Amino acid sequence: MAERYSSFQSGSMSWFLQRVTAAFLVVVLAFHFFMLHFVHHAPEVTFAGTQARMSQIGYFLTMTLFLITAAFHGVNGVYAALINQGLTGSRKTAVKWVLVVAGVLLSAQGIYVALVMNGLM
Amino acid sequence: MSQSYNRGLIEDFGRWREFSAGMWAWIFHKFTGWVLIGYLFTHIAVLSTATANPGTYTATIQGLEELTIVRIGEVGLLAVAVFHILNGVRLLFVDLGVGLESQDKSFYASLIVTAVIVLASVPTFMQGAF
Amino acid sequence: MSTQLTEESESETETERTETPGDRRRAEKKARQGRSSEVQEPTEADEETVHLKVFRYDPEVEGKMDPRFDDFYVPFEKGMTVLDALMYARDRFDTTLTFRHSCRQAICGSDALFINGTQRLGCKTQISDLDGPIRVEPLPHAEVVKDLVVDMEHFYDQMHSVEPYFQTNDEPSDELEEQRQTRENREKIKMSTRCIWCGACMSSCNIAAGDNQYLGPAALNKAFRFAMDKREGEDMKEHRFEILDQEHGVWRCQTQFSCTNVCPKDIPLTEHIQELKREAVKNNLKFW
Amino acid sequence: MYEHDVIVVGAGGAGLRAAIAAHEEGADVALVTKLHPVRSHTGAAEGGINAALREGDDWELHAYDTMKGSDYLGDAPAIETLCQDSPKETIQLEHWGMAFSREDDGRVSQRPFGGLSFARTTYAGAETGHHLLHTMYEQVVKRGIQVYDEWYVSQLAVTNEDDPEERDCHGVIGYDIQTGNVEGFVARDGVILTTGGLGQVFDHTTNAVANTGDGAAMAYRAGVPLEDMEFIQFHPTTLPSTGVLISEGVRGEGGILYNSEGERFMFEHGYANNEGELASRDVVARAELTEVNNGRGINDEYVHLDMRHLGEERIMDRLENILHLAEDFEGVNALEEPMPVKPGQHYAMGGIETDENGETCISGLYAAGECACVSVHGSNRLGGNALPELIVFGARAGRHAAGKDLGEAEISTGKTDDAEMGEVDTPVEPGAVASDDDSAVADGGATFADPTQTVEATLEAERNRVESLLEKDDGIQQAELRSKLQKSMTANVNVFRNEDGLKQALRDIREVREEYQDVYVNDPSRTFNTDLIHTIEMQNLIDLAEAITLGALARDEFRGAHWRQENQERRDDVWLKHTLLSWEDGTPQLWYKPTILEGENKTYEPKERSY
Ligand SMILES: Cc1cc2nc3c(=O)[nH]c(=O)nc-3n(C[C@H](O)[C@H](O)[C@H](O)COP(=O)(O)OP(=O)(O)OC[C@H]3O[C@@H](n4cnc5c(N)ncnc54)[C@H](O)[C@@H]3O)c2cc1C
Ligand code: HEM
Ligand code: SF4
Ligand code: F3S
Ligand code: FES
Repeated sequence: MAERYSSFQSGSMSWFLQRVTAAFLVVVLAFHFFMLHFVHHAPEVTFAGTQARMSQIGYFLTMTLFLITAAFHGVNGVYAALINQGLTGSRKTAVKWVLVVAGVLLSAQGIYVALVMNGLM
Repeated sequence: MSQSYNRGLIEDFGRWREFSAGMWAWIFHKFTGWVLIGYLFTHIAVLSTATANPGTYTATIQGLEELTIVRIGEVGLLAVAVFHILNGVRLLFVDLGVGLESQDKSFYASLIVTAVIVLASVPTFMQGAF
Repeated sequence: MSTQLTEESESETETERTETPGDRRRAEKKARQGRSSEVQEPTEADEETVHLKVFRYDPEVEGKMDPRFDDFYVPFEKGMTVLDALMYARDRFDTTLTFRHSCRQAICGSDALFINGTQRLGCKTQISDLDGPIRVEPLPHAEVVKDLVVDMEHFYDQMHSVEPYFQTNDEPSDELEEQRQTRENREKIKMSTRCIWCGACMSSCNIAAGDNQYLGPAALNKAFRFAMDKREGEDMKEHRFEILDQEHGVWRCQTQFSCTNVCPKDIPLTEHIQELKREAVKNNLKFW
Repeated sequence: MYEHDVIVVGAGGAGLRAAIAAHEEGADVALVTKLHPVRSHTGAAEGGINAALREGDDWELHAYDTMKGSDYLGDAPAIETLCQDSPKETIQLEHWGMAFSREDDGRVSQRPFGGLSFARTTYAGAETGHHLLHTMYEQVVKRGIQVYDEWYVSQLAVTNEDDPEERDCHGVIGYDIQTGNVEGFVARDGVILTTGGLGQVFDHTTNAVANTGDGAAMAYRAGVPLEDMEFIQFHPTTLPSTGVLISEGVRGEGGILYNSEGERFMFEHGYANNEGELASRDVVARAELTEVNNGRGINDEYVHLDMRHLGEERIMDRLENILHLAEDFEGVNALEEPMPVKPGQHYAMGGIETDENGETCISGLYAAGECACVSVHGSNRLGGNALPELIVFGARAGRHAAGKDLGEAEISTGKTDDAEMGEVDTPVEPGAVASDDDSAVADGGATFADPTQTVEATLEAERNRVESLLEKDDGIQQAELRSKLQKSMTANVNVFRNEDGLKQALRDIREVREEYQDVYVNDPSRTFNTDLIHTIEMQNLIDLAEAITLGALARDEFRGAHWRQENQERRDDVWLKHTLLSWEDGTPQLWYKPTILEGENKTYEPKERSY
């Protein structure tokens, strides 16, 4: 019996962060959709428009944070889903690192793009 | 132990008619979550055209937006996102222990509200698509 | 039990018994058994008759090794339950029909079955509440031993793995002195103490089906029963959360609610599991 | 072959308690049970556990109530042990975490119960038995006690000296239900039988399908006398289709009984002009049956228990679970229609004769719980006295078997000098059907010096029996016999008993017994063969049905739960004694022993039992 939890590994943090990010995402995702489809219409998006928005530091930071939380939330969600399907052992470790790398790359690339839009890079 | 008969996985999805509301909610949430993260990757890829030069970016986005299929895809994305959000909120309430007795009703409500929002947004999304 | 294949192969087939005249006669009997498929023709007017479609399987008997459904037509009586109908079919038509049952009053937890696509206790399900024909199968996500009997070992293992017993560091020294418990605290754990170990919840949970190590709703509910019992004291509570907080503990639950829907004792399982999650998060935040 | 110090057969309340006690004495103990422990019928008990815990109450009052309730057929040393030990055993359960209902001050709750002079029935909601069973199973898990679940014990391994008192029990034979293997279990120190009730002798009972009295029948055939078997408690309000118990609480709250003519018969037909529906269990049960027999029953079967007039609010408040029971098991909405009820077998007061340490006259063989008769209930059990019996005598048997010195027992077992031979005029020969197959008659094995050999010899015989049952492929099936036996018992040995009926029952039992010679098992499988198990159980039902009927025929008086048409009063001059039946290698022999009324501090004087 004891060996069941000897490799004690709490799932509470990832669970908790998944909820916290979700709560945050509700707000920004709604904002994002509204902004890009209702206030400005997607077909009318131009680089200039994007750049104008991105230049506002508040918008830039929100979008960056949006990206990071979404990346975390999405990647963490995929990971949790796979584990629930019974992923274990070395495959689990492999998947975990692939997802971490994918998430980091996604965020990095996204931030880089945002900085470009911002005109900072 | 004596021999026993393992019915394998056939029973699981072959039995979808017997799934309960909570199970459907789970399946849909999973599905929409995966679509969203998939989209996020694509989205960033598309936006990356901005790193080439501003013209490419504008051209790409507007070019894509001219495609009816992309517009339809966007409505789909909206549906997926709205459902994920609404059901996500439902799940957040469940996590807080609020309204557990009506979890099935709130799931149906999420579906209906998603449908309504999506239908209502179709004109906006399809504007100029045809 | 998980529907995934287990790692170790189950090679515990019985060693060959030496052939005795008895074996030979039994073999003949088996062969006969396999041939006669026990189908009862409807005898009375249709509304008066219950049509059961019952899952049959026996690893040893020829003709039953390939799972099949048998039809039984049982005369209906007011107040008849699915268990009553099964017993009737067994006693009158086919004594080889096998299922677990004992109390007939929803307290022993032996006869959780998959009836018309839902996990229910045979004895607690009125025929009149069901649409016919009534399909009776063994619990899904468990290995079938024979007919409607499934292997419960995995369920018991999960139950045992949460230290399902009261533990305290300050038991009264006097053998006649009670530990005090407030009414509120008793009320808090009341529903969780009603579990009859029927396994219906575990069978209904997709996550448990996918993850063999997931403790499952019944075991988590058992853990809730002790973790929330103030008589155990704070140290024990911390210890209990170590068990619950493991990878295959509370976090596996995806709030599918199937367990809560099927529990014959109306235990709010999802609610209990969710409360444990919140407590676990709170505990971990405290350690920061 | 498995080997342990103590083997406990059965894992209900009594078995679990015995196992824990033996384990605490340091014994290597194993539970062998045909059901997984939590499936045992102890879980069905609702009311509570009698224990003198509070200020103003003491064990002597409890003992007095119990003696009076027993109609002076209980043995004082047993009753006093029960009442003295019950408080600490009950609190022990509390220390093990049992979820008792609580008072405002946080102490365990107690409520009043029929026949008790103090509200001493300690309870956990309306599901005391469930909590008791689970709490003790949890302790078994905690201690890592070995459990062989879904192992059916079909025979005791007992040496076969002529005199049962000289025999030794060395173990049991178990049949693994999952695999069909027959195996021997050697018990170095003792075998404790805790196999529970025998309700399946009747066709309408509150007992589980698994309550087939196996332990009592096995002990009987091994040479242990059965005591007071004629005393069977019938509960007046059980649901007709299943036998599920409708608690006395309904009548307590004001529920009314009606016959098919809409008469409130308890008053209108003068069964109990003062108490009406609240008269004692046996009175109400007899009244209901009289109505049915006189053609005033509904569907010629039951009467109506109506609680609609109590109003939904009151019902929801106090009797909610009754609504669920009526709905789930009878399909009746008790808020809108009356509930059908009829008397049903509920409890066996008699059983395996033991002393206060749970020991029988065969050394190394113990019994506790409903299958045993230490004689605390005498001719009538008080509500809430069975659960304390499980934990008190379960624990004592466990300790004693594990070698703890509990002092000399005051109750004697086996035929002693006090024994008075009895005789009963039977229409047919009772007992085993003479045959060339001796294993059905006696206990098997020859006398071996070595315990293992005794078990091995019995094992061999038992393997052959299982083999031959499986081999046979035509004849009669047990289900038919079972239903025939049960019907006759319900018709003739029910709450009303008269000579003709009892003799008829004996004839029917004989017939069934002879037909049983021809029984065969239809299912050829070794895997989970319930057909085989039921067939083996059937033998036990026959022996017990006969024992009950023989006792009932012999006892020509009205005492407690036993009523005889020919003699409708208690006859202390002749009948203040226990009925015993010994198997005598297949020929039941009737004898009596006196009731012990001398207690520790006082002698109990038989008085009129009136409430
Ligand atoms: C509906 C109902 C309500 C009741 N309410 C109360 C109440 O409120 N208060 C009270 O004091 N009493 C009450 N009683 C009586 C009391 O519950 C029982 O007398 C008591 O539970 C019997 O316990 P036990 O341990 O002797 O047997 P059980 O709990 O019946 O256990 C028998 C055990 O023996 C095993 N077994 C049987 N045969 C074999 C075999 N051949 N081989 C292996 N194992 C075997 C079974 O698997 C089981 O584990 C009630 C009884 C009923 C039916
Ligand atoms: C907008 C508000 C959002 C909310 C309220 C929300 C809510 C949630 C919640 C509560 C979960 C956890 C489900 C569970 O573990 O039971 C979840 C899972 C998930 N979310 Fe979101 N989410 C949101 C946005 C997003 C976005 C933008 C993405 C994509 C990047 C995303 C991708 C996922 C994925 C992949 C999962 C895992 C699904 C699975 O279990 O397979 N979500 N979401
Ligand atoms: S929690 Fe409910 S469904 Fe699950 S085992 Fe217990 S009683 Fe059965
Ligand atoms: S069905 Fe399974 S996912 Fe959770 S709510 Fe119940 S345990
Ligand atoms: S038979 Fe006991 S729960 Fe159904």
